[in-house]
Amino acid sequence: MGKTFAKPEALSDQHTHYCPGCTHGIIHRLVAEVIDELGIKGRTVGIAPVGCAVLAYNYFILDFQEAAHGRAPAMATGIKRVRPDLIVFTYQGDGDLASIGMGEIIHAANRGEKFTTIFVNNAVYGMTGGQMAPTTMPGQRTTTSPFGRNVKEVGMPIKMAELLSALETPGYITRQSVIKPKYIVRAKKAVKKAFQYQLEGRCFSLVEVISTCPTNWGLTPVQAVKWAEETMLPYYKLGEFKRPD
Amino acid sequence: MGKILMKGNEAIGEAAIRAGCLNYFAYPITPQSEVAEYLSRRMPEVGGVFLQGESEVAVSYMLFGASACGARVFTTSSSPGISLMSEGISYIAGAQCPAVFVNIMRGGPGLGGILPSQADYFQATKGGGHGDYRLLVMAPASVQEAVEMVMLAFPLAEKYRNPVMLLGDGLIGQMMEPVEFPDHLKSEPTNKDEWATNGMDTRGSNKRNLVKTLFLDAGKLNEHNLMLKAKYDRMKREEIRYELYNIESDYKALIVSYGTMSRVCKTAIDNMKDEGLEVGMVRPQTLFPFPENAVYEAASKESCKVVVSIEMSMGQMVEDVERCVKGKLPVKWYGKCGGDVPTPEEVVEAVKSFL
Amino acid sequence: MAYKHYIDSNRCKGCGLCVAVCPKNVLQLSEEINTKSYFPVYQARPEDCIFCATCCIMCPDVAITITGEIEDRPKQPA
Amino acid sequence: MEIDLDGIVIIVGNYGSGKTEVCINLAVNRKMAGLEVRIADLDLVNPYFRTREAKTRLAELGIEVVVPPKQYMQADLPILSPVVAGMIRQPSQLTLLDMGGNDVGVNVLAALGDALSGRKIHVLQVVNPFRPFTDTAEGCLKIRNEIEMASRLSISGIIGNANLIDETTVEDIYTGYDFVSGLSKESGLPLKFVTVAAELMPEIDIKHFTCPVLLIERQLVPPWKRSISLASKMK
Repeated sequence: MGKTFAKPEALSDQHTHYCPGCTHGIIHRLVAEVIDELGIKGRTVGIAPVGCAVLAYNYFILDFQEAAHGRAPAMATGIKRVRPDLIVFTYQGDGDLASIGMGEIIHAANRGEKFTTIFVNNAVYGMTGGQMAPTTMPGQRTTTSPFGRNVKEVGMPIKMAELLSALETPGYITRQSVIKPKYIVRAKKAVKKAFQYQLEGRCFSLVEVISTCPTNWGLTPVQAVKWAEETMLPYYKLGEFKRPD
Repeated sequence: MGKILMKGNEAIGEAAIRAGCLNYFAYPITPQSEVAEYLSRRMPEVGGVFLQGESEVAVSYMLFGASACGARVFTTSSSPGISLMSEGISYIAGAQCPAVFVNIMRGGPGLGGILPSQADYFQATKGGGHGDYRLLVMAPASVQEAVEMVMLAFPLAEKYRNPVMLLGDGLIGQMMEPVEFPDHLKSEPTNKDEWATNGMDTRGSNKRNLVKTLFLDAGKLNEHNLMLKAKYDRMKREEIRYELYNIESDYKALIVSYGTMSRVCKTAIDNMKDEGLEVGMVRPQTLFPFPENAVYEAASKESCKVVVSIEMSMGQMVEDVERCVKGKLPVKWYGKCGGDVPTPEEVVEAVKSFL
Repeated sequence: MAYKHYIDSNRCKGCGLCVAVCPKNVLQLSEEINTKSYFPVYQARPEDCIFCATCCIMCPDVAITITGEIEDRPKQPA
Repeated sequence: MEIDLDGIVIIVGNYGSGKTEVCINLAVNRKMAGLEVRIADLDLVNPYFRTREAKTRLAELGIEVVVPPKQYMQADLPILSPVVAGMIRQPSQLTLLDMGGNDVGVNVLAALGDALSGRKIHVLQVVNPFRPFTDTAEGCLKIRNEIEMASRLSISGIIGNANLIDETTVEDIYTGYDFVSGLSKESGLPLKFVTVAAELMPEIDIKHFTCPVLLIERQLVPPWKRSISLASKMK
């Protein structure tokens, strides 16, 4: 039952800046593998967010643009409207997509823009040093919720996949995770499906990926995946929320 | 039919198409919504892209994304909308992408009013967004000039890989004048393979392109900013445009005025000439780069006693005029803001009061 | 049929996620640091490896590769 | 040839066709002919260059202009004065409704449907062939259709308003006349009158036209120009 396994071509040799155990690296690899498998490296444009993945362009051998905080879906819209033949994906975190960029993602999804969004949800602002995100769990301590997220004051964490699925415009919306090998295998299938829908010119596609942030959670990588499994997955249910067919 | 009667707003939209720009993203705002209305009908006719974005913020990034992958793009808005776009403008300038922005100014601050104003002079010429960037800013005084400036804006944006802004007031957008679209101003597509993220296959090479504004290394960011500065310095050498009026006379006062305000000033100057009072005018057609030498030279005339900056703002351009006159003469300001365009009579009265 | 399990110790950040998911308990973190000052993973019990690639799938840094034939190979002795 | 119009006259047309200028000058023309005239500014679309700009001048001539309440006069708001329905129910000898441009500008007519029903009205489409989208008969008919759909009223006549403002030549006037004559034949709509700017009038051969001519003295001019005083005409 053995397998060969190697770095995908669309991924560069550069070592990432991510902390040990940060799952961004896994998600990068899945995207790169899908791009390799679909043979679209030469016509793909990625859009890096503001957030920990701001330097994502260093890790892919692809044309890349770098957006301002939250604006990646607007940039992707601009590209797809003038060059529908290009394959475009945005790579965004929870602060970027669910907070400052909420308007951009909702409207891009609602217009049915034919690009793919990889939405990395790790329940915290990573880059700026562990502040509360719109997806931070109730009671979760962050640098701006030192006593734990008080849902009476700041509301419940936003379930983006469900929110976007409520739009009437057809789309492909799924929530996956990369905290265990079996989830990773499924996540890759979802990422591939998302890109395929784009290739077919069918619809907007978004893969939310439940992820970890050991550094800002104050846990070891192994404890972090356990915390995500026990705390996040019961709230952020995995699965397909919407399909265009 | 050679000439056609058009509103400034319609003419601006048509001029972009005639210049070879078929990609327009915008958000409605008075007094320029006719551009979007016009192009929502016209773009489908010419196979172009028309998209109404969800906000001016989003629109500025639609332009950024599209421009960064090599497309020729433009948008139009009015003052509060330009404030929202200023974030994107800063990124576009930092990433060195060409794009054309048209601001049909209305009164401010805040919601202000919908009538003509020139109160966004600072915003256009001194910033608006963050960081060390400049826009090439042109200010038309007629619908025909707006057409020509729009058509010129695209090659300039591409030459400098920098956003270009057209600064018009509400009158330019709303008034109707006969216009022609000069064929010779149509731009050919320029090759952007060196930098645009148009897909490696498009370029037939394995070299990837990256459009970004982040420089974590202080030295590299400084280098980047120096390179941008060199571009702005080159604009100062090569792109200054202005018009002189009644400058051969022995004028006693010199008016500096731009946009439709300058047309009121021309009428005022004609009226004063009839009365035997000579007044000259420098009309900047580019606000950045500002016609520094032209103003200085005009202010150096022996007969001239005073320089008056006349603008529909509470005194913004006057600061540039003062800078250019270098203390040679007193520099005065006259203006009105709020939509009440000064009349020729009021201009005459103001000029006389300074003499 | 020869498979080869290879760990690029200098890419490894010693996060230990692969150690936790290995079904055969093959992997262990080293006591010696790599060029980036992390304690990288190594195959403490290589003879137990079934080349299932679970460690590769879990590794955030693409530090582990497996080379060899793609076709099925005889099952490992129990 | 006199312009023969009374009752309720609704002036429609594509955006920028010159409805307001036609309306103001038509009002003055009919007032001079001895009719009692009122105008309602129903341009809820365009905030610039509306009838309300000429309100004072018209008032001096005894022409009542119904505009939105003063505090909203320059607002970017679609405000329909309740007075309008009243003036339709009790029209003066000539009641002019100056509509906004295109189909959007006449939506409000559908809202006034109750007041308008059963009344004798003229709905006249102003056409300037030097404007975009109405430089062909096809374009004019498309706009006619859109306006009729939105207003739920039928257009009953055409007003030829060919001009390039200050740059209009005598030739342009004749070309424009030929255009609207052709449009009249094609559409079956009568050509009610054509317009000629006052400054061009001396050069125009009036015998060229088989319809009445409305003299236009431009009122909606940019601030650096003077409008021709309407009041002087009354002498």
